[in-house]
Amino acid sequence: MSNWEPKIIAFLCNWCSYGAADLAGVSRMQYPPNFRVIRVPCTGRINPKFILSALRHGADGVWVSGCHPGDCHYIEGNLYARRKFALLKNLLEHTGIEPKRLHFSWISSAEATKFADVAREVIRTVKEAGPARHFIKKQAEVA
Amino acid sequence: MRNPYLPYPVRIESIVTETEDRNLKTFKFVFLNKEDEEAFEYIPGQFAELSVPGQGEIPIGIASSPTEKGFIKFTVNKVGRVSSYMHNMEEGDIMGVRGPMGNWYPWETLEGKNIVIIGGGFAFTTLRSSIAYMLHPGNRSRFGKIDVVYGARMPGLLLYKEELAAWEQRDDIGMHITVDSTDDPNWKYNVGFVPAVTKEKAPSAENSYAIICGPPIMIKFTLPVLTELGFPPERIISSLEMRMKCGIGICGRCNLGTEYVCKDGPVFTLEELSQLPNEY
Amino acid sequence: MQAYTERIREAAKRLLSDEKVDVVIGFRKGTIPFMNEPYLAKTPEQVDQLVWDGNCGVNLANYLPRRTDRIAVVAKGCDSRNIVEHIVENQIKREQLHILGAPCKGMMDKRRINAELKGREPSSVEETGSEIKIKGQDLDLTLSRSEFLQENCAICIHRNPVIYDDLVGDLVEEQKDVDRYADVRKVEAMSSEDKWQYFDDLISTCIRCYACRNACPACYCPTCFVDESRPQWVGKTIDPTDTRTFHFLRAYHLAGRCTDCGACERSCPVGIKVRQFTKKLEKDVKELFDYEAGINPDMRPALDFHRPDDPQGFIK
Amino acid sequence: MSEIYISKEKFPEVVGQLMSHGRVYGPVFQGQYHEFARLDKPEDIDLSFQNTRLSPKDFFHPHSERMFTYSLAKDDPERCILKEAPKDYSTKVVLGIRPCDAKAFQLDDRNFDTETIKDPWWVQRRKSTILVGLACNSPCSTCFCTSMDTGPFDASGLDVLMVDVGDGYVARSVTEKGRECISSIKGVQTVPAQAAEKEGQLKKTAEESMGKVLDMKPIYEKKTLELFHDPLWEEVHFSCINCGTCTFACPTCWCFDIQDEVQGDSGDRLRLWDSCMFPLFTFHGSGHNPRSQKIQRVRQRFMHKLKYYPEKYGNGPACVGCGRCVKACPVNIDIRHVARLMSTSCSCPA
Repeated sequence: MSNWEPKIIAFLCNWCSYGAADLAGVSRMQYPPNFRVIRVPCTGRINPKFILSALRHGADGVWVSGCHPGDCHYIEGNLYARRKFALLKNLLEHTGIEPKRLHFSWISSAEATKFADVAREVIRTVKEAGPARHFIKKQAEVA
Repeated sequence: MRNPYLPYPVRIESIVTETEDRNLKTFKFVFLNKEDEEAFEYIPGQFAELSVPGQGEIPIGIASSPTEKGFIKFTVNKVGRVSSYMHNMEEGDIMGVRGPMGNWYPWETLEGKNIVIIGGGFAFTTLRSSIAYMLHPGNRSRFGKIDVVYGARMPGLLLYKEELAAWEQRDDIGMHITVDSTDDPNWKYNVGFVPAVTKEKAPSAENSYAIICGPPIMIKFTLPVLTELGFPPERIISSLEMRMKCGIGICGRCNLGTEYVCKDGPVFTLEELSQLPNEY
Repeated sequence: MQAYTERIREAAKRLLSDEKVDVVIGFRKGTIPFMNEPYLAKTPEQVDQLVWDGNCGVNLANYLPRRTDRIAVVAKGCDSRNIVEHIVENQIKREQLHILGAPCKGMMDKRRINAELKGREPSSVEETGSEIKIKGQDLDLTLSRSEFLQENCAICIHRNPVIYDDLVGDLVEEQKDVDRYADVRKVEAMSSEDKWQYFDDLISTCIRCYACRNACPACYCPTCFVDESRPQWVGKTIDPTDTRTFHFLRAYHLAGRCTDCGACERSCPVGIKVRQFTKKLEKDVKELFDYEAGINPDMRPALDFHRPDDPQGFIK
Repeated sequence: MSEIYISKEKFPEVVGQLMSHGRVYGPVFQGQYHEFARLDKPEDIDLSFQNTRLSPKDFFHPHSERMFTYSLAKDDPERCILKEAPKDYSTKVVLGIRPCDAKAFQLDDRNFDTETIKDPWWVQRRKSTILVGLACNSPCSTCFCTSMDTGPFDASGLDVLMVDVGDGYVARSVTEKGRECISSIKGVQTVPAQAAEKEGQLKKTAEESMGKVLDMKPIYEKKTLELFHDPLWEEVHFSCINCGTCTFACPTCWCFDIQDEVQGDSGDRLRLWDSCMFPLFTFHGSGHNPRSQKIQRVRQRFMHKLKYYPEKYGNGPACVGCGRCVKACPVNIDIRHVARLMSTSCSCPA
């Protein structure tokens, strides 16, 4: 298991965190390449089905990152998202998904350093949780 | 007995985009195994399940005629998951075909009769099969006069344009191609809805059978015209569409009264339909 | 209970003959013990079929969406909350409705009662204020009503309708000091692994019939996510991952909308306690956003609203 | 035909004998209800049940099953070629099935096993399964098998019929398969005269206790379209919530869906129960839905069971009166009530 590296699906808002990822790259900041980035127009666009879908496809962790409150390109998309994810995270954890697999952050397009820091932090915690065990869709267990 | 759910593997030999809106493509399949081709013995009016591994199956009328050997053809409208996927497939790809399924136009009854074929839009596929079948040199003498009224919304939406043109040239078939409207100054055929053109061309009902396939609205307005021309309900033949899965009369979803459309149909006379619940 | 029945009939007759409404939605006597059937009365003559007793557990709000006529509907506390939900979510207009509020002391849990009968068949069932008297061949049983309530009814804190035009009975005292979330807390205290196992066991007998979804008044999407094919979010077999995905997303779709009416659990043919999913959400919505579904027609639902100070401790 | 008597003390040992030959299934008490399950030990079987909560149709038509598997790998020469999924068709004994449920399989045979088309999975499972039934001495109040061309002691769908005569079981073979099964059992008695007499009494009592609650004849005699257009459906459909519970609980409902599932480079073609109660059941790719309304779907289910099926096959209704739908329906739609409406409805002009 020593060379196992987690696969993490990162849903990044086009107007902030995606830019931060870009800036971090351009600025040659180091963070491990464990992410599969999905660019979304707003965290408010993320349907919980997307997150379930990531888990079903075997993601070891999911990271959602959007704009700071007040900075949403669509005024308040991230504020709706905040409520939505609070409940989603709780329900996922309540039904047996380890808290270490689910991550949320506010990162503006200028915060490349924060992006790299949070990225490392996310990887570190998902690594602690180990390879995903639940919700992974495999060949149907049927007759 | 062969598993009736197991498709014959086929290769896509060619794909032709039929219409301007690119929503209809004709797929020509060849069987990977020669013995499968022999087993797939069909009659115009039948359909088959096109089987795309990973996507599912769709029931589609067979557009080729059994007189055309070495391949089978299907014209597929892009509507759902399987058909959309098929529209992105390429020549050479492998998929499956299961069939032939259902009943067929009653060719034995039709022998010696005049045939009036009325089609609209993309429902022309099994009608194309039927025309090719009847026009085959070995078959043409078995039938009387053949008239075809075929309409589409506009010229670009007509299927099988080259064949239509070739049939136009023949004197053993009366072609009445029409479009709802067109701004093409060179359009040399009819303009008008199928019911109106049928009325105008007034094919004789004497010793005649009509086969009609098309959108419900076309059928609704053409039936009174046929009645007026003297076609009784037992000599008006149509083909139903239904959501299907198994295609062999087992899975239950195309059930219509006592009939399964996939097995007991899809071809019914108007007389037969009048005895069935109208849930189609 | 007889008094309710009479007042429902009286109101229904009046409303129909005065042409105040086109139809009345209530219950008629069921064909088997501990069951009544939702019934649509269109004429004053049909009104005499309407009844009320402890077997009216089906949530009648389920029959309202997409109706265009004027409707009188009998509503318990939970039904009325789901009516409020429908009004808030634009599924029905308040003006279309004449709500016959039925203060409720809880509906009977037919499953637990039947288990208690151990295969013996009742020929008569009589409900008194606090008891259920069941008689039949080699059967003479008196059960305490409060011990055989539907689980959601036993912990209900909104027994009186929250919105109504007429009452068909006197308002009842609301239950105080009810611990609504003891079971949720028990699961919360488990390890992740145990939680996973708990829910796996919970849904292991699911046959994917979707009764829970269809019985739910809040489930009215024209196309449910289960039926979406492009993309297909969830497989349709009884594969455990797919079954889990269905139950999870079904529950999440009710976040901030579930009134804990118990329709889902009541309808499940294999007795799955599906409320274990929704109750967690209900608890969180109350704790995090101080919101209860279907109480106030002027309030936006929890997930259609936000406050600057919403909790965000979980966000980095 | 052969017959034996198995005393109740001896019964576990007989079950053990059957188990030593192969897989044995029987009703097992699971908390609040009985369900058919594979027996691990003879004592697991509990024949003191009324009926199982779900029908045993799963034996021949599982809720979900793999039909084919295939590879989608780019470099696989067998890419996109469907392969039959392996199945276990070793002999299976189902012990304690009720006559009504066994009869249901016989009705479904007309669908799955025809002269021209045979469903391979159904046919092979039917062939390799021995149905040892248990007559119903005390039918439930929701049972109405006697009105549906079967009965609490109907042996017609079974290979062996057992009757509980108090201190033991009388087992009689019905088919050759059943005869072989019975003759393989060692150390049992011949049927004592008083047991045979008791059996007759029990049958009479059970059948009489049920009576005939429905008359199907008027339904058969009425014209299909007359029933189809009858206003009775207006009343019947209202309370339906279009869940699939009735169809899933029903022993004769066989409709299924076929789905493809892909994981990475490999895929499955699966079939699973479907229900005429779901709008998607008949939804065309084009968006058109011939049964888009609830009333149409409710009508389809009852008409199919009580009118279309008997008219098509002439062997009675596609209902065996097990009463599961009556018990399981969350809104109390009762097929007995519907059948009564259908047989008595006026033939008003539409």
